[in-house]
Amino acid sequence: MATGPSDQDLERVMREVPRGAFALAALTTGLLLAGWLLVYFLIFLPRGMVS
Amino acid sequence: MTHARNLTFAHLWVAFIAFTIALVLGVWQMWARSPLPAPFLTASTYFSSVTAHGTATAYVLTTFMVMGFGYYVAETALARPLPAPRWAWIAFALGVAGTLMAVVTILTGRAAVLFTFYPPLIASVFYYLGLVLVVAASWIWCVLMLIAMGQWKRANPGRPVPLAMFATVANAVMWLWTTVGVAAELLFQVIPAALGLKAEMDVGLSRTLFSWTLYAIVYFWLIPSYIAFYTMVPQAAGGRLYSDTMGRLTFVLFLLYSLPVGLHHLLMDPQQSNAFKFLQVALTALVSVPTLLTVFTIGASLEIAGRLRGGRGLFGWIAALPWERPMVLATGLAFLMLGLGGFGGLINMSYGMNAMVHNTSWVTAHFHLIFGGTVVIMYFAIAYAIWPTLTGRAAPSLALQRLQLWLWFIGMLVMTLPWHTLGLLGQWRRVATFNYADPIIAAWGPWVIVSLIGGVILLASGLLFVYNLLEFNVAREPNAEAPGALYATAVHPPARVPATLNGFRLWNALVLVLMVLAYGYPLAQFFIIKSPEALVHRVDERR
Amino acid sequence: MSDEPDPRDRPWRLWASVAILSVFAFSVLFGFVLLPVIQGRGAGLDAWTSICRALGIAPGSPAAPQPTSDAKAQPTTRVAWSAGLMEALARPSAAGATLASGCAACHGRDGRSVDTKLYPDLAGQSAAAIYKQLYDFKQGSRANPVMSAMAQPLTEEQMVALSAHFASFPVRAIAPVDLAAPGEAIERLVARGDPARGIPACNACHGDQSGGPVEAPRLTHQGTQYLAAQLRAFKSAERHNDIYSRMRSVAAALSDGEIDGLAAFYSITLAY
Amino acid sequence: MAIAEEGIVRSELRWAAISIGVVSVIMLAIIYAGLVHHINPPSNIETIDPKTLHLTGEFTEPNLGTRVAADGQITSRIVATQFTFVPRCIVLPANRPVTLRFATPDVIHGILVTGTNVNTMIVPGYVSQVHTVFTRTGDLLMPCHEYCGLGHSEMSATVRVVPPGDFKPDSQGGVSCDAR
Repeated sequence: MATGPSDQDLERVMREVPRGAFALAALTTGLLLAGWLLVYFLIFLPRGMVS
Repeated sequence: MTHARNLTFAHLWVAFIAFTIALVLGVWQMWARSPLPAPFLTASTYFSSVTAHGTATAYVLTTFMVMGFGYYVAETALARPLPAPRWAWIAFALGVAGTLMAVVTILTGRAAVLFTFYPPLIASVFYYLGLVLVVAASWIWCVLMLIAMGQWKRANPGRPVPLAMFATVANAVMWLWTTVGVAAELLFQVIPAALGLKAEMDVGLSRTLFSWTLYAIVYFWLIPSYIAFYTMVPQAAGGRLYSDTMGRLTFVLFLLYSLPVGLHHLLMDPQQSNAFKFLQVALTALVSVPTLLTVFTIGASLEIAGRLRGGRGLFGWIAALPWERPMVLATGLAFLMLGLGGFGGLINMSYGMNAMVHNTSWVTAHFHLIFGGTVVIMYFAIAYAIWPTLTGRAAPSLALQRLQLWLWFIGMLVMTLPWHTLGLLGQWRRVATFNYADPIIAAWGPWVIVSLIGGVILLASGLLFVYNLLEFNVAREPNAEAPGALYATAVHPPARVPATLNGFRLWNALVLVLMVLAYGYPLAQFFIIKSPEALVHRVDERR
Repeated sequence: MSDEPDPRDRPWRLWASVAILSVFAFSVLFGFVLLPVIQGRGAGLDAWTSICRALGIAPGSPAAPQPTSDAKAQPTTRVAWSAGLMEALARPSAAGATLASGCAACHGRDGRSVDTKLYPDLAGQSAAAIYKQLYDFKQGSRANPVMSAMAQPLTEEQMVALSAHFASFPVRAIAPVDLAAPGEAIERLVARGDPARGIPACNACHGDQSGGPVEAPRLTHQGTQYLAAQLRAFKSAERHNDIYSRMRSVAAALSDGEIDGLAAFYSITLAY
Repeated sequence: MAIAEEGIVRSELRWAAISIGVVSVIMLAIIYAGLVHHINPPSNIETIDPKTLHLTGEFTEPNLGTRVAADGQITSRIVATQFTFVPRCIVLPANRPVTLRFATPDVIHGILVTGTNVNTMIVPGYVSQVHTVFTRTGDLLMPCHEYCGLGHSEMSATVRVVPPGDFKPDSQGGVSCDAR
């Protein structure tokens, strides 16, 4: 935990920053939704209607 | 650090002792329900063990960890001594007394009702009084946190409360709201029955009151880990917190949406109506928003650190992160488990879809991955981060700490992945001995053994964790950093935060509105339609 | 809090309330109205009925007709449990003591049977268990040449007083009996039951601290022959006053050897 | 600091919108299941006194198990008690709408039928009800999946789903496992 980043480095980095995290988060959330839909169509619906 | 050093030390040791006991019991339970013959196995010993395992993890490990870490945050983040430390020690004593009372009652086999109580099964009154003492201790802690923040705000008018403290107080406010449910159930239904004052109970009402607590309590456990994500991880990775405002909003959203959603634990219950189940499922869907926000905000904070260390391209920053630091490694593993556990949770909450997995090993996998995984691995990381401050000595071996974190991650996956398939196949919960002669159940045997191996790895990791903490006492180099150095600063340290994000008056009002709308009729219905009551079945009396 | 209302706060307050109220409107629209009405149409239910069912004001599912039943009750026992009854059974009274003299000939003055082969010990037995058997003898759900006649004249209060009275006595000490130890298989049945045959552990209902059915009697300190006779009566369904055939389904799955082994086990066991 | 704070807040709000979008897809799928397939959780606010359940007409012992009503509605009534189901085996036809009704005279129980979406808690004071159509035939396991006491592990029953042709009720409309 050395001294914090200098302002120039921070500025350089912040030009790109949320793109990587955005891509990673979108990927994981997409996977979660795809997984949910897979379970919904392939396992849940074929198991029969219950009301 | 004046009063908090000993307070945090004492609380965390009680938490980790309870944790170790629960770990050993957990592995024995996995062995008992596997095809391999296990010693000491009777229905009474098994269900007493499940009660002890649940009580030790859900009530003792978590409450003491939240309180201990809260004292640490209050003193280091606010940089002022804790108000009324005497009351903090009184609360500690109450909590330990309550824990001992509950544990002794369980060990004498008079409390085989599991930690989520199943009225009309009623245990010895001392089990419930023990839990009431632990909750009372946590209430005293909540008041201390509110006073600490109030004093700090009077001393620093107009300035934003440090995020770590804001989150801790949000947790305290949420805990005060949510314990209303279990306190009402215990004081008006369960304890009178345990004392023999009542011979029958309204089971529908008690399940609904417990559901009021049962969901927000998991966020009470979760928030210390999220405090570590927001305030310690960016600093440990050598970066900045991406957005302080969004951090505050996330904790407020947890406070708002973790409370009026408890009915998703009762989706398969007959006594609650479809309409209110649907309403609370819609609100539960919103609870995933703060978690997804956290994934993005912490991802961005780590991206800053990764790029500062030369990470290139869309995902290059991930490899560039300092994975050799335990806090960073723990965060990566925690998010992987949160993803898997969150996936399980999305299925659980989906209204009619819950019928596919309710009370199966799928649900067990969900909460072991999120509570046992994400939350507990961050408890480890927090302990490793603050132990140098508490003991005044630098960490002896980061390699052993990393090994312990990896073992916990691997053990958790090996244990919980088979549970997902077993849950879909129909393996139901809380079984002391499976009938492996039945062809359907026989097919599960090998998978149960695989998850038992996962359990053994977790036990090894848990014992290594306690060893790592003890090793601090023999370490020689003094601790280098000042306690305050652990907290991250934001890209834009907030000079001015809207009043709504600096206090809880608005949010308390909104929570009240939400609770009345979401839980109003579901609770009132038991007083409108005179629902018949069930005879008390005592598990502590001679036949 | 000391913060003065800052104009920048208004958007937060506005957005927070709008977001929450819109979720409510969505949920009420679908959960309370659209889903029930459309489902109800499929099951031939009018909108009002299906909405009431969805809201939990009326029984039944909004998506299916509610089955009815005109079956007449043919209960195996007529005992009606209630909280008041359970509280009364927990309070021994003087009336019970005077009535008990009539039972001393077989059950002994303090509930210790004069001949454990024929008559069960009542000392320290669960009051609910004694009450239920007395009630069944009086109502005819259980028949015994002597006991049916004895129970016939008793009133409800007398049966409660008698049960509470005998239950208040300490349990009899076990008479030394030269019985062979029942063996590991029997102890497994008592402690863990037999999942393959779906037999729960005997102690799941009859053990101390079991939380089993309220009328499950204590089995320890009873005569071996008496216990074996009752198990065989359940197995042959000659005795059929157990609620929802709990004991008949267990006894039917037990072999003769197991019946004798279990009877021996409980008659020589101090406490379980 | 040249980095615009609004940029950060805007990226977060954009992500929040995406999160709500994802969650809305899930809610829409749930609503689709509700509207098109009439899928609901098994709610049934129908009270019945557990203490005198054995004295009622519907849940009297001879009336338990599968029964075809005059109007053709197939209903199977099962009592979940400490530590058995009564009856322990029920017969139901495949591909026809059936109703399962459960009640308990003592404590909380719960059932699931392996391989199907049939799942409900059984709470003393209420009749639990599940309407469904079984698509697969064979012997399905129906364990008690909620802790109900020391005998919980042994409490299990069988649902025998038979092809519609083999489902032949007797004179009173009853069908039982051993009869077949």
